[in-house]
Amino acid sequence: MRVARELVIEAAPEALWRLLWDVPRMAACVPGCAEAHELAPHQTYRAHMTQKVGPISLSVALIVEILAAEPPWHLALSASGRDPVVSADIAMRVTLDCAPDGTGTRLHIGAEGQVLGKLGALGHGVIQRKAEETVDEFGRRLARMARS
Amino acid sequence: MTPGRAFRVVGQSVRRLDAIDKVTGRARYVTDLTQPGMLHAALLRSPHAHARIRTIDVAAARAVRGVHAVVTSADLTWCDPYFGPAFRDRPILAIGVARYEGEPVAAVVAEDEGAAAEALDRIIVDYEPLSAVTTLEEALAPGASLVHTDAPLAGHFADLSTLKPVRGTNVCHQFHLERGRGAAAFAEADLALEDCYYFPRVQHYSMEPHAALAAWDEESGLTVWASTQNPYSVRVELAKMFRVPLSRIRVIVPLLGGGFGGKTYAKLEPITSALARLAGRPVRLAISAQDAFRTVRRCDARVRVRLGLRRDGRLLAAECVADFDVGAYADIGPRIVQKGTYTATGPYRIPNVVLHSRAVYTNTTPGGAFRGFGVPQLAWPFESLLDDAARRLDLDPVELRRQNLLAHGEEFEPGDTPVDGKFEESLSRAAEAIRWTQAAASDRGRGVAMMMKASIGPTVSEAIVRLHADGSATVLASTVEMGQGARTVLAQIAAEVLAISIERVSVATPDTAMTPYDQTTSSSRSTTLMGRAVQEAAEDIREQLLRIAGEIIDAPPAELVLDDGHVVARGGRVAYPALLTERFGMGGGELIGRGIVAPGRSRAPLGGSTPFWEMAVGAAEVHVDEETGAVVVDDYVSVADIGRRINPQQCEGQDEGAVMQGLGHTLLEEMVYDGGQLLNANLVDYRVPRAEDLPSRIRCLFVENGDGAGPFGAKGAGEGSLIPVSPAVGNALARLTGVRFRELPLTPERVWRALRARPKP
Amino acid sequence: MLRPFALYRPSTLAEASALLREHGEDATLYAGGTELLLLMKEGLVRPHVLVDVKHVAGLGEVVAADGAIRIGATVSHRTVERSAAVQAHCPLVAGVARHVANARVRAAGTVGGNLAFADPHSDLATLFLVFEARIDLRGLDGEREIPLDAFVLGPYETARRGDEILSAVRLRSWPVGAAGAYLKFGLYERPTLGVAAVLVPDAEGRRVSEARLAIGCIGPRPLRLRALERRLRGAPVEELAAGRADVASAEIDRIDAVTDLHGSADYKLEMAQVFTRRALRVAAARAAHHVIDARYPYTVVV
Amino acid sequence: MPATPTPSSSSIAFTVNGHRHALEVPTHALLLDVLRDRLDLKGAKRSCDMQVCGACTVLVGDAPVSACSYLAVEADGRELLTVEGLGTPDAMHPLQQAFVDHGAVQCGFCTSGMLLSAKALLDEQPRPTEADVLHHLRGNLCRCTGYRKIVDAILACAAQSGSAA
Repeated sequence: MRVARELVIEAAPEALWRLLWDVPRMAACVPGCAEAHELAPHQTYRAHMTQKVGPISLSVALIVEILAAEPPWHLALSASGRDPVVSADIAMRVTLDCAPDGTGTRLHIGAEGQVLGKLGALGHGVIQRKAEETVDEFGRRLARMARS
Repeated sequence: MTPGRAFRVVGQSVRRLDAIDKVTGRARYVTDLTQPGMLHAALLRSPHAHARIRTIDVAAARAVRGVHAVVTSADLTWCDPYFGPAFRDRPILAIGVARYEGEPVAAVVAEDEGAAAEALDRIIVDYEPLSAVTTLEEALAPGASLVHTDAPLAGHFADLSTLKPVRGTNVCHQFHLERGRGAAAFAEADLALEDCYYFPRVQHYSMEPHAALAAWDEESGLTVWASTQNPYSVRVELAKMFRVPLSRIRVIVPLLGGGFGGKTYAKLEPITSALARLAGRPVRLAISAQDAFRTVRRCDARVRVRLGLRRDGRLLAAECVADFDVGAYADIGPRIVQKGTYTATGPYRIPNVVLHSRAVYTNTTPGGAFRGFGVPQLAWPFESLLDDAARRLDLDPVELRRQNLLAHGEEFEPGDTPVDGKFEESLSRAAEAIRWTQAAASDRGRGVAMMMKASIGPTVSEAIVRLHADGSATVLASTVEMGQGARTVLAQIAAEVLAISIERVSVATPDTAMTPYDQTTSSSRSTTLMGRAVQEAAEDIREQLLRIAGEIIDAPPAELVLDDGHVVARGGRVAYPALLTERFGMGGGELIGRGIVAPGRSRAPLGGSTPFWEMAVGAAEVHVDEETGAVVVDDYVSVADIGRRINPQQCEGQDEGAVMQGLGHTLLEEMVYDGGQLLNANLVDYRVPRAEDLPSRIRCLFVENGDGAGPFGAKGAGEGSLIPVSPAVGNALARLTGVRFRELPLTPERVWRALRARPKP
Repeated sequence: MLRPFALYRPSTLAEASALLREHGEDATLYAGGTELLLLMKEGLVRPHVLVDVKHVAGLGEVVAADGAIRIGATVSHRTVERSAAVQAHCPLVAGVARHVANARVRAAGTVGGNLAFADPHSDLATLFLVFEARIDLRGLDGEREIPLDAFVLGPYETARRGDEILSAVRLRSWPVGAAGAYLKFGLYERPTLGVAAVLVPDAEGRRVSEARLAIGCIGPRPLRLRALERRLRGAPVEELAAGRADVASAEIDRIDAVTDLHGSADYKLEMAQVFTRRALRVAAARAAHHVIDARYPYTVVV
Repeated sequence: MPATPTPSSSSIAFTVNGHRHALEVPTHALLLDVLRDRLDLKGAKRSCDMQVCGACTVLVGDAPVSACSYLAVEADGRELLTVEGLGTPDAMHPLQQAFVDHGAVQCGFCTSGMLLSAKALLDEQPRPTEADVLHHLRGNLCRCTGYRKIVDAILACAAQSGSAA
């Protein structure tokens, strides 16, 4: 699945970056994501992700790794994990790119990833939609949090 | 057989031997078989397209009640775990690395399928994902990650003894052939044109997914009931892997629920045999249809074709450069690549030719044999470009083809069999049937396409016919019945030669312990090669009967004939049972006839000459829903030069099925990958043709000149008619819309997009 | 192959709801099983308890009254297809039922299951919108009736609460003189696009006095095109029957189509217009009692 | 009836091809597995396992169902017909005969499902048009024949029994 979204956030790049760089806080903006813990500062995190699509529930212990950070413009991270019940392996790569936009910041969110296993193979269309909804909601929450 | 003599059984649409069993539910396939104490196997497959396997934890799985064994590659060190007909590059279970999504990584053997499934859930594999190449472009890019890093061992094909992998790349084999002055001749062409085409990954979707049942015992060694098209190739693989003499491996093949090439060479037999050995009990492995998508598929291909012509339409030069994606394991891919490329230029006289093709590994389901064996991938571009050439030269596409056709008896390639059919007649029949010279309705377009395909050589088919004491006969042949009706044809041939009714002939189930060697049931070869072997075996019996009769009837053998179960001469008529009693001095003995057909090696480029050329023409009339891009084939004509139809109804059935399968990859079918993940490995999302997709009119015609190398002048059919479908439809669509399509399948969206991009008139 | 579960067969809705409440996440409603058993076989859902509602009295009935029909949740597509009441009051529904999936799915699959599962490729969820469908939900805390619009929330998501059971769907017959059509388009097993159109002509039969349009499969949930419906009021029936409806619509453009195996989002939106126009053409021709050739490739026209 | 849970195994009794069977089956058992493994009726086949292909078609009452996706307990008290009960080699059903005569059989893996689907159609619609047959066969796939001979066989059978009636 692939999602690309761009939105303007009412916060200067540096202010937005402080929020992004506080990974557990940022992770809290991801719908379904909870309990983000730092394992190695600004390197590795643990989080728990739950998603429900109709009758199917997904519950994944994620390892999140920072792949690249260029404050305050660029952050790239990966998230991967497995739901042992439905035998789904999740692998995501997310990039967040910021550019000044007036007094605010134009944020580009790129998410690319796969849900491997039967769920991914059978639910391709729904997963794409879910990913889009998730990224949209993430953007909204992030914007809200950046404003406050 | 004297010319002009009427046949009794040959040429008749006799009822299939298995028809009644099949309509009454009595027909048995591998999944219908059981053995005492039989256990069930299930496979755990890699979710990753490419990953290093760090660890596999099977402890919890082993603890599941009813589980007899949980097996990984670590448990398979007692045998040679690699197999493959070209390269022995495919492990029974992934060893250290998984190379495609769906590759078997571990296996469970359990009392029932429920326990097996539960155990699979409890196996924990720690993967380290690696970068994957899932398209030809990715696999051929500089610095691409490599699917295989070790040099694989060669398999067992003579013409692949010169396998040419390119080290440090994903190219596992290359094929190159030139005729005449090669590319230099393009300088003399009045018109040169060039284009690049793409053929998709498609799935056989045999209704029966692959299955195998294996059992070991002290007396006979290993017995495997397998859904395979070539029990003898499977036997060789198993013998090498398990270090057992051929005599102690028995491969039995009940009916197949479709094959189409997807059941050639070893597939599930190695793992099932290994599991039966480890479990110490018979084991059956029957995979799901979803997993058949992860077992084998047709190779996708990217082909660049260049054509040089004279102004008058004569073909002067052709160049084809083809890359075939063989997936993660070579299977028979290298041979597909060279066989497909060999006849890339179709049934035409082209003095200067350059052919170059490569087999390329990717992290996808292994590509293997599929009806047409590489030829559809090349006929699609070549026949399309030929129509473009006709348009550019303002010539009629049928006439352009006609003036370049190889004639009967003409050499296609030095050292190979001369052309053994009349392409001209086939083309005329097709053009006439589709009313080529009459204008089509304004919203209809017509197109034609042709193809020529080599069968297999060197090759061997051996048959035994037993004439029993009561004058009935049994044919022992290892030709696999997979729907094509081969066993019925073999019975017809034996009945014809022995002059007995077909009801008195039975054909034994292929069993390597009983039925003699046959190389393979594929390549449209069975009627021609096994048919001839059966014919020879029956003739052997006929000679024996005539000798015995000559002693009783007191007539020279030349004056004796067989008629309705008797040897007949002017002087009298003796029934076979009486002759057998005379021969043996008692009732009970039987005559054994042998037939061996083995055209050996030759100077032909692929190591052996083709036993016959398969040839077919397709003509289509189509219309398109311009608003949606949906293409409809209203009329389709297929003409196959088949020499002689042994069973007309079956021939028609073969070709109708071939055309529909061809329409599948032309209009509907494609396996879709996203970053190495197969997204549509099921019939909800993968679309095979349905009854509703039947063209309003479909006609399968035959040219029968009795000029084939097979029995009674027959030659092979069944693959040919599938091949012209895509270019015939593509050409019809191009003539209708002015848009040339280069990528299959012609789904509505793809057509819609191209039509929308068409320059406005 | 299925994993073990316990099967309950309550005979009243109250019992069924009590079972749902008792077992919570472990329980799943089960009727025809056409969607559920597939997911269970794949191991994607693993309920411990199946609550079979097929034995609940009254759920298997089709009742016609007061210009409406009430289709019980466990009525199969096959029954709908053959129901005299459906044929009399909502013949288009019977026609569409004949084209749901295949004969076997129609025999087992139920109307309630189809709606409650909310597969985005459901025909009924789209079709029923032009019948002003209302859904009956019964739970331990009472019963409520909500419009279908408010019931289907997204792919596989509905407004049904934990112990609630969809007991029936009510469809309003169209006004006298109305004509409708349902078109579904697609290559695959499930439709890529479904469009339902109903036109009520004026007394002279010349102009549209009311139009209803619903579109499904391409967005997260089926949708009524209400602005377009308003715009069509007063349109000449013959114009529509000639296939010349102007269907350019911001409502269609706004549909959140995703690119998936069924096609790219832009193609789907374009097809939404094409098939809206076609559905209007067929409906208008029927309203005007014209016989037209309404065959389109890869399209079921009901 | 109180809402008692059906135990993980259930007693069922049904009639298959005219023979009564009383069986104890796991509640989660699929009809296809019970027919094939318990009653040794192997005519119905498992192929797509998703109710698309029709290879597992059997009739429950007069309705065709996908035995691969149908709980065996649902068949309790019902009358079932599988291909084995459609006709025997000595007394074939007219559809079986038509399939044989028209060459509508190749590999045979789809055949039993095709026949039962066709029977369900003709029972309800004894004189279908070609369009009816094509529509009805949407749920029965065949990869060998290209369908033409199957459609012809069904139409011929309908025409024949129609004229005999």
